[in-house]
This record gives sequence, C-alpha cells and structure tokens, in this order.
Amino acid sequence: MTLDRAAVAAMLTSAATLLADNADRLSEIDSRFGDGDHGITINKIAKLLLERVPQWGDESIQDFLDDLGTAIMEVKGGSAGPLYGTMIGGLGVELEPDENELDADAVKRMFTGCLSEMEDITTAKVGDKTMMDALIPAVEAAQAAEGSPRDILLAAAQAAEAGAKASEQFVSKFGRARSYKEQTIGTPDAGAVSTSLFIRGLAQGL
Amino acid sequence: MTLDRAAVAAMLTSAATLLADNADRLSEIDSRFGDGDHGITINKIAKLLLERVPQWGDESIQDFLDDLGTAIMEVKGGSAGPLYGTMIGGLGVELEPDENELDADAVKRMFTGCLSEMEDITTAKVGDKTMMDALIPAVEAAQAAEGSPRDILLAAAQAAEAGAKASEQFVSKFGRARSYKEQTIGTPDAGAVSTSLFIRGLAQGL
Amino acid sequence: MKMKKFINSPDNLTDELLDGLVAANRPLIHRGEENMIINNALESADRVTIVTQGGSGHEPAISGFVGEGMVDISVVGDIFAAPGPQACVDAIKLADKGKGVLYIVLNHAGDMLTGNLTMKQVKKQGLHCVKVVTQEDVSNAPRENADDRRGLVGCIPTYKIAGAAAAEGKSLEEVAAIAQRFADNMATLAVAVRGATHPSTGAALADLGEDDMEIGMGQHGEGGGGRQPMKSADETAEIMVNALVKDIGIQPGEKVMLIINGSGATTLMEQLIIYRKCEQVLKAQNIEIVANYVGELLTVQEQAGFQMFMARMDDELLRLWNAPCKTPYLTK
Amino acid sequence: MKMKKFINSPDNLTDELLDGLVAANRPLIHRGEENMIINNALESADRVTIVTQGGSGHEPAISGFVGEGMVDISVVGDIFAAPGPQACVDAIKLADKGKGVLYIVLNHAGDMLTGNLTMKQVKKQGLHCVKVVTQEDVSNAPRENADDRRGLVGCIPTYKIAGAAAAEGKSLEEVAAIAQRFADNMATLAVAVRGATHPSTGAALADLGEDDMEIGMGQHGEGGGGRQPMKSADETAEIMVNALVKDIGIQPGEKVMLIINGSGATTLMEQLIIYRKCEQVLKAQNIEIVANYVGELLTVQEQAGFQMFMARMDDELLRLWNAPCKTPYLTK
Ligand SMILES: Nc1ncnc2c1ncn2[C@@H]1O[C@H](COP(=O)(O)OP(=O)(O)O)[C@@H](O)[C@H]1O
Ligand SMILES: Nc1ncnc2c1ncn2[C@@H]1O[C@H](COP(=O)(O)OP(=O)(O)O)[C@@H](O)[C@H]1O
Ligand SMILES: [Mg+2]
Ligand SMILES: [Mg+2]
Ligand SMILES: [Mg+2]
Ligand SMILES: [Mg+2]
Repeated sequence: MTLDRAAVAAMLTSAATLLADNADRLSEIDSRFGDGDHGITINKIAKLLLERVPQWGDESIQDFLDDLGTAIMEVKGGSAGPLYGTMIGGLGVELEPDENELDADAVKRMFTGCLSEMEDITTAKVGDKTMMDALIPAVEAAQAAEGSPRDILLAAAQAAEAGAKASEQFVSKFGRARSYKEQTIGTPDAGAVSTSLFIRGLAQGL
Repeated sequence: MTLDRAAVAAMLTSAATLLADNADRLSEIDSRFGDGDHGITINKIAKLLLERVPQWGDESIQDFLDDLGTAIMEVKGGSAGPLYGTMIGGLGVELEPDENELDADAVKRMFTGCLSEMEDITTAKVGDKTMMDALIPAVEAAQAAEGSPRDILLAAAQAAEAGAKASEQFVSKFGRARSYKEQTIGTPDAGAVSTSLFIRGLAQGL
Repeated sequence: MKMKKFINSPDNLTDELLDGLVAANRPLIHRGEENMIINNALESADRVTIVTQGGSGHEPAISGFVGEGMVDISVVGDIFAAPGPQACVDAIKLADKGKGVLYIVLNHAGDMLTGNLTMKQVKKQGLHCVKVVTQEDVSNAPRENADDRRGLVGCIPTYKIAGAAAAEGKSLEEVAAIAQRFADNMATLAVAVRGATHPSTGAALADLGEDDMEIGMGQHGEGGGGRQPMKSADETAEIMVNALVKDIGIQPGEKVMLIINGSGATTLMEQLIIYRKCEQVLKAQNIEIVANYVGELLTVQEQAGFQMFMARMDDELLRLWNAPCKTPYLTK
Repeated sequence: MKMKKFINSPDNLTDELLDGLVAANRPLIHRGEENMIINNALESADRVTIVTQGGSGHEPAISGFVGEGMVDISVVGDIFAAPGPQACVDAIKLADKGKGVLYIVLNHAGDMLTGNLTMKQVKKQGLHCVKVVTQEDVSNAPRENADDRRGLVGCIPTYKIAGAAAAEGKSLEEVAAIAQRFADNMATLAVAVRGATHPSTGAALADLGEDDMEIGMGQHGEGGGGRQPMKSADETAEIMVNALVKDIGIQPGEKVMLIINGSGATTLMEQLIIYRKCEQVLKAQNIEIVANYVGELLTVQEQAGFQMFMARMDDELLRLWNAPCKTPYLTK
C-alpha cells in the first residue's frame, strides 16, 4: 500500500473536517488561559484546506504541501497560522521533489520533516504546554511504528492524543497562558489538542 | 431700629450657618438634574463667610460686602461662586460708601442693588428655574413691605421660600438641568432653595 | 460601578494634574498664580495674545494647548468648574503685551458667568480685550438660539486658528474677527455610550444602560435628548455628519474641517472607522475635508463616545490651521 | 458588561480602521497590499528603511507611527494577531532602497513566529535586513531571560530613534546597533485596573473585580501576577518607577526617558498625576528625565491602566529622539 495524491488529499480533507467540527471546543479551551481564539483560527485554516485541496492539480505532493503551508501562514489570527503553516509545509520537506507514491518510509519522513521545520521556529519541548506536546510524541511514535502507512499514521495519532492528554499536567511556558503558571494545571493546551485532532484526522482519511 | 456693622455681621453669620446645615440637601437636589455639587460649593461659600465675618475691621458695610463678594466669586466649584459673589457684593452697591447704620430704606436698597447686579450677569427670569425664582420675589416683597428692617427681611424670606417652592413647577431653562426639559417638573431648583435659605438666614440673624 | 482611578486626594486633583502637565512640558509652559498655565514664550511676545478659561477634568483640553501658536494663558477652575473672574482679569492683564488680548470662553453656565464678570472688570479697568464665545453644540438648540448652544471641542481649533492669526501679527480686531468667523461656521454633535465618574465626588456622570447611546450628550453628561439603541459605526457616522452639514448649511463644492474627538474610553480604532465613513458620506455630497483631527482633544474623563466637529473652511482659515504650533498636545 | 463599541462587521475591523487612518492622513501614508501601511516618502527614500509588524487593536500603535522619521512600512495582522511571514517578506523587499532594512519585532508569541519565518525567507532570498526584537516587560521575567520579556510600548521610542538614525544617513549596521543599544537599556511595567473587551469576539480581556489592580499586566490582559488592592496614584507611581530604575540599573546622575502610556480608559489627568510623582521620585535619586511622553501611544482597547516606560539615555539617543518626525500620531 502506498499513498498517492488522491490519498493525501483525502487525508487533508478528513483532518480539516475534524478540526472544523471541534473548533468551538478549541476556542473554549483557549479561553481558559489564552485569548479564546484558537478555534477561530483553526476554522480558518480548515476552510482554506477544504477550499484548496479540491483544486490540487498536477503539482507534486511536496509542492502542494509547500504552497498550502505558505498560504496557511498568512491566515490571520495569531500563532496558529504560522505554526500550522510550518507543520503542514513541513510534511513535504523530506519527500523527494517528485515523490508522489508514498510508502511507509515516506510517511515517516513526512513526520520528521514536519518536526524539523517546527524546531526551526520554536524552542518549545514536550512539557512546555504547546502543540509540541502532541507533535513530538507523534513523530517519535511514527518512527517506532512498523507496518503500512496507515499503521504509522494510527500510531502517530494515538501518541498525539496521549500527548495532548498529558499536557493537562504541564505548566504553561509559552504564549499568554504562561503568566498563569501553576493555575494552568488541569487544562490541556489548545494547540496540543488541535494537533492531536489534525493527526487523527489524517489517519482517519485513509 | 437700624442695623449696624455688628447686626450685618450677625445676619451673614446666621445665613452662612443655615446654608452649611443644609448643604447635603442642596447637593441632593442638584444631583437630580444637575451635577450634584451645589451643596459642596455652598459649603465653601459658607465657610468663607464664617471665616471672614469675624475679621471685619473698620471697613464700611459697602466695602466689606464688596470684598466679600469678590472673594466668593473666586470660590471654585461652578456657578454658585460667581452668583453668590455677585449677590452678596450686590447687597452693598446701593448703600452710600460710608452708610453704616441701615434703616428700612437702606435694607430695601440692599435688595434692589443685589438684583440689579445679578441682572448684569444673568438673563434668567422668574420661571426659568434658577436662583432668580427666589431672588426676584424676595426683592419685590422687600420693596412692598412696611415696617422695620426686620419686617422687610422677614417678608423677603417668606417670598423667597414661596418662590423656591414654585420653582418645582417650572421647566429648567439654564445650566445642565435644561436638557431634561419637562422631566424637571416636580423638583425645585437647587439654587432657588439655597437662595431662600440665604435670605431666611439673614432674617434669622437679627 | 466603582471608581477605579489613579488619584491621591480628591481635593488636589487639579493642582496635581497641572503640576504633571508642567513637569512633562517644562520647555513649553509654566504655572502661574491662581491655577494659570502660561506659555513660556509669552514674556517676549510682541503680538495679540490669547487667554482662555475652563474647568479641569477634560485633559488634554484646555491647558494641554498652551504654547506657541495657540493659547498663551489658560485659567483653570476646578474639576468641570469654571475659575473665578478675578483670576481671569489677572490673566488678561498679565497676557497683554500692548497689542491686546483675545479672551475665548466656552458657552457653559459657570464659564459664562465668569466671562461676564470678567468683562465687566476688564471694561472698568480699560483693558484692551475682546471676548469670543464658542457655542457649537447643535443638539441643544437651533442655530438661531446660539446662546443656548454649549461650547464643545470647537474651542480647540478656534485656539489654533486665533493663535496662528496672532502669530502673523494681525491686530486684535482682526484676530477676533477671524476667530468669530470660524466659530460662526462650526458645529459639534456629541454621542455617548457609557458614562464616566466624577473624579472627586465619584458620582456617575450619566447612566446609559447596557444598550443605549445618546446623541447630543453634552460635555459632562448633561444629556441632549437623543437617546436611542446603540447603532453601528456607519449608521452613527452618517446620522451625525449629515446633521452637521445641515446645521452649518454646507453646500456641495465647499471645504470643511472634520474632527472626531474621543471622549475618553472610545478607542481610536472606533474613531478611525467613524472618520472613514464620514469621508465617504461627504465625498458623495461633493464636500471635501481639507483639515482634520482624529483623537482625544477634549475628553470627559473615561466617558465612552465621541464628539464630531465640522467647520466651513476657506483659504485663510486653512492656512492658519496648518501654521506651525508647539504645545503639549498639538504640534504642527 | 456588554460591549458598546462603534463598529460595523467584526470581520472588517482592521480593514476599516486602516482605511480611516489613511483617509485622515493622506499626505503622509497610503495602504499597500496585505494590510501594509506605507510612508508616502518611502518611494524616494535613499537611506536605511524601517519595517515593523503587529496586530491591530492597539491604536495609535503601530501604524499611527508610519511616516517621515519613524516607520516606513507597518505590516498589520488582525486584531491582536500578528500578520503572516509572506506579507513581512514582501514589505521588506518593497522597503529596501538599496541601503537595507531594519525589521523591528515585538516579543509576542505570534509575532516571534512570524519574525522567525520571515527571517528564514529573508536569508534564503539574500535580502539585506537586520531584525531587532523589543522585549522590555519587567514583570514577566528577570533581565537575564530577555526572551521571556514581552514587547510593550517600548517599540514606539525604538521606532523614533531608529527612524531618526536612518534619516541621518547611517548604515544599516549602525542603525541596528543604535536601536539595539536603546532596546537593551529600556524597561516597561504595565498596570491594569479594568479590562477591555475584544472588539471582534466581545470576550473580556481581563477581569480585575471592583477593587483590584494588577501590576505587570501584559498587552492583552495576559496577566503578570501582581494583583493587589487598588493603590493611590503616588503609591503606584513610586512602586513602578523604582522597579524600572532597579531593572535597568539606573544610577544617580544618569539621564532617562520616561513615558506614561495610557492603555485606553485611564484619563490623561491620571497619567499626568502619575508622571508628576515619577519626576519627584527620580529627582530625589538624582536621576534626570531628559525625554518624555505622557499620553496614549499603544493602547489595549478601552482597558484602564497604563504602561510606565523608562530607558537610559545618552546624548546620541536624545538627539535622535528630539529629531523631527511627521507621522499621524507623533510630530516633532
Ligand atoms: N512558540 C510556540 N511554540 C509552539 N506552540 C506554540 C507557541 N506559541 C503558541 N503555541 C501554540 O499555539 C496555541 C495558541 O494558538 P492560537 O490561540 O491560535 O494563537 P494565539 O496564542 O496567538 O491566540 C497554544 O495553545 C500553543 O499550543
Ligand atoms: N445663568 C444663571 N442664572 C441664574 N442662576 C443660575 C444660572 N446658572 C446656574 N444658576 C443657578 O446655579 C445653580 C447651580 O449651582 P451649582 O450647582 O453650584 O453650579 P453648577 O451648575 O456649575 O454645578 C442652579 O440651580 C441655578 O439656580
Ligand atoms: Mg489564542
Ligand atoms: Mg490570538
Ligand atoms: Mg451643580
Ligand atoms: Mg458643577
């Protein structure tokens, strides 16, 4: 089993749908110690995905993900734009320029590319109560997983969810929640939750 | 019976005391359609009177009233300063420069002087819901009254009180209450009430 | 709602704020006796000079516009309260550099009483002084009853234009005529959406509920009768700008000054959105804005709302508006 | 408390306010693509140019300081939200007149992400651009952890000083070094007493109850941990000014810039009273204020409170601060 352009398109569409469905919940979480807009921005990103993916022509997977990332970075609304733009553009950076049939190894490279791009723009680590709480375990789980692209995605999604859940116990170190310090324990990080939904959505799209 | 400097001093002291005792009530009335500070300013004026009157040296009644009026005009707090300053300074303007024994005619001239000075600075008439609602009837009653200085003052006080009471039925034409139009019916004018207290206080001081 | 203000004793408010104004602007202004704020350059002035008066609590107005090219002496009363006439007479004497003094008074009950008493003294003492009254609140009374129109933000551009005319070396009669011409061709409408608290008494200056706005609100919450449910920025702008055009009788092809003056808590964001709509509405009527200001000139503590000001402009008035000035809160 | 603001559609806020800003300042600025506000004189500039970025909703900051002698292009995001990196890269390219571009970014999560992504592109494309980050909020972290310090009002004097250095014809490296020297020697402390509402979502930005104030409040109600019962103006001023002196390590005999920046609903009256006390406290320590501003530069909607800013000054910085500039909300 390999993933072609249509499969990647289906994955992105599924992820966008799952994010859009959970937008209100994400805003609600962000409202506790953030500014309550994460879901609004995530919704804009989801809309952009749902608009762009059906228009995917003959660009390579890498090129399409790169364009998508660049477009998402310009979504107005705060941190989520650049973060999701980088994350989604990053999914393509370790693919070959014209690699359009993705095997298990390619899917693993999607995750490592994504992480290395993210690490270029943020120093956040697991435990800092950010998206990285979900993304880093997901990438690690993807590397460790065996089997089909689908198995790898499922392992990543499960690890991301566990990471998002674990973020409840962390003290915020980034963004505006940071000034609430210990008070943030008990509430998950909005970005970690959305990241876990994004990865779960990708897996569900297969 | 004539009034000498000591009698005028007693009248002013009595008026100041009555005003000070009613300061809160005056602010309360002013607060309904005004800015609620009439009593505060009246209190400052009363204090100034109570401070200056005991220091009255050998100045003539006219000079003392003129100085008093000038000082009161500088009392900060709004319209009451210039109005009371003019009214009190005006009490002296129709006396002779060295007239220090006031008979009934002189007391009548105190009232006419007061009114003419006031008319120099305000165009308000009876019915406009201002101090003039009390002052104009008082001056008229003083002119019409017969008898001693005391009788004249009592007639003026009674007329001022009736005028202040009548102001309840008027629609405000001056100051900030004016914009409330018909709503002001039922509430007396703060300045008319204070003016009636002032004149009653003068009469009681005898 | 409780008052939450950074103050010390309510009795020293005016004194302390004037000290702060001078402390922050030592090269421009100093304090005189009796709460006067004085232009440092007054001493060497050889021209008509400008004196004005008014209560405090409206910062930056009035004293924030003392300096070169605007006001020479501002005589400050107490919070929202006029100063006494003696202080004003003293200021006029101090300001007179042999070319006479223009004395600008806003039409408010207390200020007018002081103004009248001051002019009585000025005449008695034979001083060379002309009084100009600013009275441009269209909500209060029709144009014919000018005496019933309150003086709102229009005093500020009047200071600017009179100050520039004085700086050009014009005579007192000329400066007064120009200021009067400008004042005769201006109009202001105020709107409030949330009241403020009186900083010394803590009393609410107006209560507008949770849904209403009031068009025609005066400077201190006096009310103007135009209470109505809150409207959008564009609807509000359109109502107000048209009322001003109508009041002054501005015709297509004419040029105007437009000022959006925030009352305190209304954001500059909102003021700019309002300005944008005003320009559109005027453009559609072929009326050109040739001079403007958007921001806080004359506030009413933290009242939310704004005053919209319009004036008919001609080349001379425009030249004077654009002339240089240097004051704490207006520099050109 | 219900939001009572003059707005139209919440989605068009930024667009409409930028239109208003340009409409009111046509001789100075125009709009570019992607929410850029551009100095009209940029086209003919032959010098280092200044680009910055930031969310809207803080008016007059940031775009109100575009013009001669300050910012050449401000790239505006949405309300309280950074713009994307592509727009910033485009702005830097547009601004570059062959002498390079200084790119000033405030330390906020979203702005830093955009700043990093922008610089990645800038390097890839070989553009001549230096980034300077303003991060001066003393409440958030000790001086050693500069990365955790938010950028508050300090960006505004940084623009002024950098803009003046550029106007003097200095090289990009020199302009950047001056801006960095100023930024390294500045500190800000914010206090809030009443929160604002987010103008597009209507959400409360902070709840401070009826009795509390919070020293260390960030730009968007982020909180800083210094919640305490409301204090008098003088007590508050003294606590804050001393914290700034200590943070920067100002010594007796040194000269400083002091800014009191109103957040929105705090009156200029209060800000002036605070300034007055700061001057007294500093004077007692033989510290001289040689540059200042009291008023609203960077607001947080109608939040009540203020930011107190201090910077160590030297002769060169003072000359640059006093140099002429002409922008919508700062003219010298
Ligand atoms: N520097 C950072 N590194 C990684 N993730 C971050 C960083 N800053 C913010 N985030 C993530 O962004 C989320 C908030 O996104 P969002 O609410 O859309 O933006 P904003 O904080 O600008 O309102 C946080 O929950 C966190 O997961
Ligand atoms: N033009 C005027 N002529 C006569 N009386 C006036 C005038 N303006 C105000 N007053 C009187 O002043 C009173 C208000 O005084 P006060 O509250 O002390 O001043 P302010 O209105 O400035 O707050 C009114 O009730 C009215 O009687
Ligand atoms: Mg958020
Ligand atoms: Mg946000
Ligand atoms: Mg009153
Ligand atoms: Mg009053």
